[in-house]
Amino acid sequence: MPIITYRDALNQALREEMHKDDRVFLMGEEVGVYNGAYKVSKGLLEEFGEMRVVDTPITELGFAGVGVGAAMVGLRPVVEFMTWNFALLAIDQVVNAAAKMLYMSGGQFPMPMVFRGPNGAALQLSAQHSQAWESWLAHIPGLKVVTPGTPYDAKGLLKSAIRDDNPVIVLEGEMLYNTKGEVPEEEYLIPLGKAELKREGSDCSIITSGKMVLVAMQAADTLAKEGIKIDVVDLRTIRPMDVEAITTSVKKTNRAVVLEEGWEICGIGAQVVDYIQRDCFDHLDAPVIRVHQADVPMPYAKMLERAAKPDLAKTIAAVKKVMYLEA
Amino acid sequence: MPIITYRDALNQALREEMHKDDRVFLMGEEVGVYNGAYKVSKGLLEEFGEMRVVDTPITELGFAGVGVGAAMVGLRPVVEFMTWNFALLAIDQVVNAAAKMLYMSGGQFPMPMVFRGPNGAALQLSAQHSQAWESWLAHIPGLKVVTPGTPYDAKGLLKSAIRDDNPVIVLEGEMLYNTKGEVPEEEYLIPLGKAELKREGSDCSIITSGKMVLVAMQAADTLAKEGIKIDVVDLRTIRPMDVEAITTSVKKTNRAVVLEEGWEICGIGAQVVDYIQRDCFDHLDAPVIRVHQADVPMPYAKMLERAAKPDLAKTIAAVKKVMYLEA
Amino acid sequence: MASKKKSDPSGDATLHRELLHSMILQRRFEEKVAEAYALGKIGGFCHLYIGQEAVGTGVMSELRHDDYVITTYRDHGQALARGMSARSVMAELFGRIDGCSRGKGGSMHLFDRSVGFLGGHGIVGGHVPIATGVAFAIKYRGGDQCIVCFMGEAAVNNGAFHESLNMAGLWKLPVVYVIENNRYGMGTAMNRASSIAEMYKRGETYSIHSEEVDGQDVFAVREAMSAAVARARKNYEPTLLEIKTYRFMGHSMSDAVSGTYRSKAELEEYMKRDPINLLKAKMTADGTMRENLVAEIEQEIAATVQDSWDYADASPEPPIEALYEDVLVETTSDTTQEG
Amino acid sequence: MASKKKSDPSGDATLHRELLHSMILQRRFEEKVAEAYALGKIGGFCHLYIGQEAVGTGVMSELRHDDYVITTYRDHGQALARGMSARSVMAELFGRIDGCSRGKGGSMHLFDRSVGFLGGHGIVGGHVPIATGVAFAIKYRGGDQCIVCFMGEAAVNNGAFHESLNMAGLWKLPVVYVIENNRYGMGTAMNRASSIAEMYKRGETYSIHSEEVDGQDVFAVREAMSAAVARARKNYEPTLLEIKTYRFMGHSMSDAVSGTYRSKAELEEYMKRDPINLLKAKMTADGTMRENLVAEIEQEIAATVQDSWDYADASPEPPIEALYEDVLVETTSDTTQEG
Ligand SMILES: Cc1ncc(C[n+]2csc(CCOP(=O)(O)OP(=O)(O)O)c2C)c(N)n1
Ligand SMILES: Cc1ncc(C[n+]2csc(CCOP(=O)(O)OP(=O)(O)O)c2C)c(N)n1
Ligand SMILES: [Mg+2]
Ligand SMILES: [Mg+2]
Repeated sequence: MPIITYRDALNQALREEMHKDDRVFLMGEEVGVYNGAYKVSKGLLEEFGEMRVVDTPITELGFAGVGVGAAMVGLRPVVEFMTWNFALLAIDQVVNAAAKMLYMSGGQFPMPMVFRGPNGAALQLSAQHSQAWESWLAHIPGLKVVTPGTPYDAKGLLKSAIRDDNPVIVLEGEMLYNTKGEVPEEEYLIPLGKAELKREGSDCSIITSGKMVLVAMQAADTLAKEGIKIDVVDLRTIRPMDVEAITTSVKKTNRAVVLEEGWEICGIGAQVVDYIQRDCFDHLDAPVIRVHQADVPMPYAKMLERAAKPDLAKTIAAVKKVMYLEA
Repeated sequence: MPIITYRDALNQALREEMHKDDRVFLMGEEVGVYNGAYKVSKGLLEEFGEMRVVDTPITELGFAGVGVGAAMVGLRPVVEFMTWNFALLAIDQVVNAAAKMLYMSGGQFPMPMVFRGPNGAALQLSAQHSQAWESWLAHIPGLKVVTPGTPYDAKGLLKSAIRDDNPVIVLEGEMLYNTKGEVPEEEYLIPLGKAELKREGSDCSIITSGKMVLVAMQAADTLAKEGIKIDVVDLRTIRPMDVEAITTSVKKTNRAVVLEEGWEICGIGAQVVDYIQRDCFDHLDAPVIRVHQADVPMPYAKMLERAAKPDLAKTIAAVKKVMYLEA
Repeated sequence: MASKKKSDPSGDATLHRELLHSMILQRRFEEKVAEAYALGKIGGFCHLYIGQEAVGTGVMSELRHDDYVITTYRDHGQALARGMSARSVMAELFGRIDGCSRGKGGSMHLFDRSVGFLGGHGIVGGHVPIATGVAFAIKYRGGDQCIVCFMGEAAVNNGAFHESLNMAGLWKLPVVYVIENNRYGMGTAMNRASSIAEMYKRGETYSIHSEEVDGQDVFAVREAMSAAVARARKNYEPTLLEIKTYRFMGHSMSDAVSGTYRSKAELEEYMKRDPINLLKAKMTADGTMRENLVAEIEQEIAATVQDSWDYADASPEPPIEALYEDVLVETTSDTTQEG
Repeated sequence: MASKKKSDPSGDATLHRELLHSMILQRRFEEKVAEAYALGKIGGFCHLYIGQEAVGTGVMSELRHDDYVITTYRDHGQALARGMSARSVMAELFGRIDGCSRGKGGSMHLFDRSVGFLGGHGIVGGHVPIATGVAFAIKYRGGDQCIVCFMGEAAVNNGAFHESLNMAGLWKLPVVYVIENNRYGMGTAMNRASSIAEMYKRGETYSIHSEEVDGQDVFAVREAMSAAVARARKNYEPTLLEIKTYRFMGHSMSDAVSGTYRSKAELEEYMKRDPINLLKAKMTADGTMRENLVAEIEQEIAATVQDSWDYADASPEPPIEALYEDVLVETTSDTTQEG
C-alpha cells in the first residue's frame, strides 16, 4: 500500500471529491496561487480553476458566510481556515448560521459544507496561534466534528465530511501534515460518528483523538515493553461521539486515561469522563485521569511550551497512576 | 433589608463603582440614551455623562477591542453585550486579546475590565438568541467567569469583578432581571472564586450556578416536603471553580446532580463531574446525573422550547434517580 | 408579483393595483400581528415593518421567481411581498407546525424555499456574507439570477458588511444590497452610530455602484431596483441601494413608538409620507385608481388576514418529537441529487 | 528619537544621522535575526521588516515619549525604531527571561510598557480596535498624546478595521492608522484581495483625513506623520495614512523571497528604491552626509547587534514556574493605584 503524508492524503481527498462532484469547491486564504499555507491544496488551482479554488481576502467572518450562502443554495463548499485560531473571527457564522440553519428553517435548508484547517499548537507559535478548539465545536448541536489522527483517517474522514449533508468541522494538525502512513489506492470512506480501536489491550484504556493518537500509540508501545497492555480508542469523530466504543473499552480494562490536546476546563476529556462514570460506574477500578494542556495561554519559550503540552511522558505517568503503579 | 430586583442590584453596583473610581466606564449598545436594552444602566448616562456611558454602534468586535485598548492603558471598562449571543462576533477580542495580553506581554499589561450582559435563553427568542456560553468562557485561561443567581450575588459579584485587575466575564440572565431579593444598603463585595452553600442538606447535592440556582432552590423546597434534604452548592464563579466546595458537599451527601442551563457536550456539568469522580471516587453511591438543555438549537414554539430547557421537573427527576427512588 | 414594463400604459392599472395590494396586505397583516402579540398568541421578539412597505413591495416587484431574497428579523412584510402565504407566515408567528419554518423559527426566522426566501436572520450583519455566498453560487453555476439582501442602516457599520462588499466588488457578484435606512438602529439615531451621513458612499470604496433612493415612493424603489437587477443579470455586477424610509412603530413590540429617542413630532412628520397614501395619491393623479378599488382591496385583504389567523390558530403545536428533528439530516451527496 | 524642526539647518545633520542610524539598525538587526533563525536560536513564526524601515523610523521620529504604538507580528523594526533595546528584543526572540516579554511572546508579541509599545499582535486586524480604545482612553483623560496603529494593507479588508475607523471617525479619537502597503498579504497581491486599489480612500467614508505617502522616503513619512500627530493632539482627530512600501524578504522565514506570487524582476525593481540608499543619497545631495559617517554608524550598529546576540544567548530560559505566572494578576483596584 502506498505510504503518503497526512498532507497528501487530504489533498487526495479534496481532489477526488472535486472530480466526483462539481458542486464541491475550496475557498480560503492562500489556497490557490500559494497552494495553501501548508500546501494541502497543492495543484488544485491549476487543476480546477479559479472558480473552484478561491483565494479569499483575510476576512474569515466574511468568507465563512460566503460558504454558508453557497451551501444554502446547494453547492458544497469546503472552507479552509488557515488555522482554527483565526476561525474565532468567523465563529458566529459557524455557530449561528451553519449549525442552526436547518433547525431555524424547519428542515428546509441543509448545510452541506466543511470547515477545515489546522487546529492546536505547532512549535513556538505562542498564545494567539496555539489553541485547540475541539471542545468548543463539540459543544454545538447542528455540527459534526472530526479529528483525524493519521493519513488514512484524514483522507477517509475528509471524504465523508465533504459528502455529508451537514456542516462538518475537520480539525487537522500542522504537526501532522508531514506524518506518514499507509493509504490505499482504491477509494474508501470512513463513517462519521464511529471510533476505531487503534490497539487492543486489557490493562488500561487511553481514549483520545486527533494529534494525540500518535502520542497514545507511542505510550502503548512504551508500556508494552513493561508488559502493560493498552486499549487505544481513537474517537475519530468527537461529535457525535461514539460512546459505546468508549464504554466497551473501559468495561474491559476497568481503567481509563483521557488524552486531549486542549485545555482542561470543559474539555473533551471532561465529557468523556462523564460518559464513563455514567455507564461504567461499577466497572472502574480507579478514577479516570485526564492528560491535557496546562491551563495557561501557550508560551513562546521552548521549554515552557514543552512543559505546557500533553506528551508521551505525561501520558505514561497518567497510565501508571491510574494503575496504581510506581512511576 | 431592602428588597430589590437583580436589575437594580446591577445598576447599584455600576453606579457605586463609577462613583468610587473615575477610571470605570460603561460601553455598549443602547446603554446610554436608551438606558440599556434591559434597563440595567438606567440613569447612568444622566449621572455620569457621555464619556463614561458610551453608546456604541452595532459592532461587537470593534467595541470589545476598544475596551481592551482602554484597559491596556489603565482605564477600567465595563463592556456590555446586549446579549452574549452577539458576543460571538467579539469573541476573538475576549479570547485572543483580553485573556492573553498579560501572558503574551510577560506580565506587563493586566486587563482590568469586565465583559457583561445577559446569557442563555429568555422566552421564545429561538435559536440565535437563546444560547448559554458558560462552558466556552470557562474553557479559557486568563479569564474569570462569574454567574450570579440572585440580586445579592449580582451586586456583590459585579462590584468585585469591576475591582479585579483581570478580565472578568459576568453572565447575567434576562429572565433574572426582574427577580427580587434582599440587598443590604451598606457596601459589600463577594469574593471571586468562592462558591456558596445556598442550602444545607444531607441526602443529595445539587451543584449549579446562575439562572439555575432558582430552579435548584425550588427543587430543594419541593423535595423537602418529601423529606429529601438537598445541599445546594451555588458555584457563583465558574472560573476559577471552587472545587473544594463541590467535593465537600458530595463527600457529605454521596450523591450529586449537576444542573446547568446550557448544552450537555463539554458543558460545565462535565467538568464538575470530572472534579467529583477524581476526588470523591470512593464516596459516590451512584453516578452523578446531569441536567441541561436538550442537545438542539433552541426552537421557537412554546412547548418545544419548554421541553428543551432544564427545569424543576427534570431536576427533581434527576435527584430521585440519583437516589434510586421511584419518580 | 411579476415585473411589468413601466412604459406599458394598459398594464399600469394592473401593476399599480398589485403594488397597492401588496403594501396594504403587509400593513393589515402586521396590525393583526400586533393584536395577536397583545393576546399572547405570538411570543419572543417581533419587529414590525409598518411604514417601510414600499421598499419590500418595490424591490420584490422587480424580481423573478428564481431569484433569491434574504433579510433580517424584520421580515414579515418582505415575506408577504415575496409571495409567501399569509397563512404560513401567521402560523409561524403562532409557533405552529404549519408555519413556514415548522414553528421552529418564529418571527425572526421566516424561511420558504419554494420562493427563494432564505430567511429571516437575527444577528445584525450576519446574513450579509450569506447573501454574498448565494451570489457567488449563482455565478459559479453561470446563472442569471440575483439575490437581494435587505439590511438596516445600523448593519452598515458592522464588519460583516464591509467584508462582504469587498468580496462582492472584487469578484463581481450578482447581489443587490438594500439598506433600509429607517434612521434608527433600535434607540440609536444613525448619526450617533455612523461616522458618515450618506451610507451609500461606503459602497463606492468597494467599486460597487451605489445610490440613494426614496423608500416611501414605490416607483422610485422599482426604478433603482430595475437597474440593479439588470446589472446583476447582465454583468454579475453588485449594487448598493440606500433606501431612505422610516418605521412607524417601535423597534420591537416592547419599544414605545416614540419618546426616548425620537419625538412624536418627528414621527408625525414622517407619517405624512405614508407609502400607501403616496401610492394612492399617485394612482389618483395618473388615473389608475378606479372607484372602489381601495375598498375592494381592503375587503379582500381583511379576509386573507382573518383567514391566516384562523388557519394559524387551528394549526397544532409541533409534536414533542420535533424537538430533535432538523438538527442534522441523514442524507449525503450519495443519497441525494439536489443541485 | 526626538522630533526636530525641519527648518532648523543646524539640526538637520543630527536628525539625518539619527534617521539613518535607526534604519540601518533595523536592517542589520534583522539580518542577524535571519542568521539566528537558521541556527535554530529563534523559533516559531518570524516576519522581517527589511525594506520597510523608512516607515517605522519616519513614524516614530514624530512621536513623543508618552505617545503609544501598536502593531502586528511584523514588529522588530518598529520596536527598535521606538527605542526598545536591541538586547531585550533579541532576548525575546531567543525565548529568554530577559526578553521584553519575558520570553513568553516571541517574535510576534514584542511589548514594552516603558516606551508605550503595546505589542506585537498576531491576529490580522485584531489590534486595530485595541488602538482605537487606547485613543479613546487618551481622550477620556483629556490627554494630548496619540497612538499609532501599524497594519498591513491586507488588514484593511478585515471587519475589525472598518468597525474601528467608524468609531474613530464618529467619536473623534487621536489615532493615526498607518497602513503599510507592501503590496502583498502573504502570497496574495493586493489587487487579488481588495476591491479598490487606493486603500486610503476607505478612510474618507469614515470622515477621517486620509492620504497616500511614499514609504521609501523617510522625509515623506515624517511630513505626513507630523500633520497627523498635530491633528490628533490639537483636535482629537484621527488620520489614515496609506504608506506605500515593499518587503524585500519573504512573508515569514518559511516563505521564499520571490517565485510563486511575485517575480524576481519585480523584487529587483523595488529594491532600487531601498529606503536606506534613498536616505544616503538625499544626505549626500543636501550636504548632511559627513565622510565616514556610514562606516561609523555601521560599526556602532555591528557592535550593538552582536551585543544583543551575546546578551540573548547568555540569558536563561524562563524557569518552569514561569509557566503559571502572568495568567492572572492577584491585584485589584483596591490594592493598586496605577492610573
Ligand atoms: C450582532 C447583533 N448585535 C445586536 C443585536 C440587537 N439588535 C437587534 S436589531 C438592532 C438594531 C438594528 O438596527 P438596523 O440595522 O438599523 O435595523 P432596523 O431594526 O432599523 O430595521 C439591534 C441592536 C443583534 N440582533 N445582533
Ligand atoms: C485573522 C488572521 N487571518 C490570517 C492570518 C495569517 N496571516 C498572518 S500575516 C497574513 C498576511 C497579512 O498581510 P498584510 O496585512 O498585508 O501584512 P504584511 O504581512 O504584508 O505586513 C496572514 C494571512 C492571521 N494572522 N490572522
Ligand atoms: Mg434602522
Ligand atoms: Mg502586506
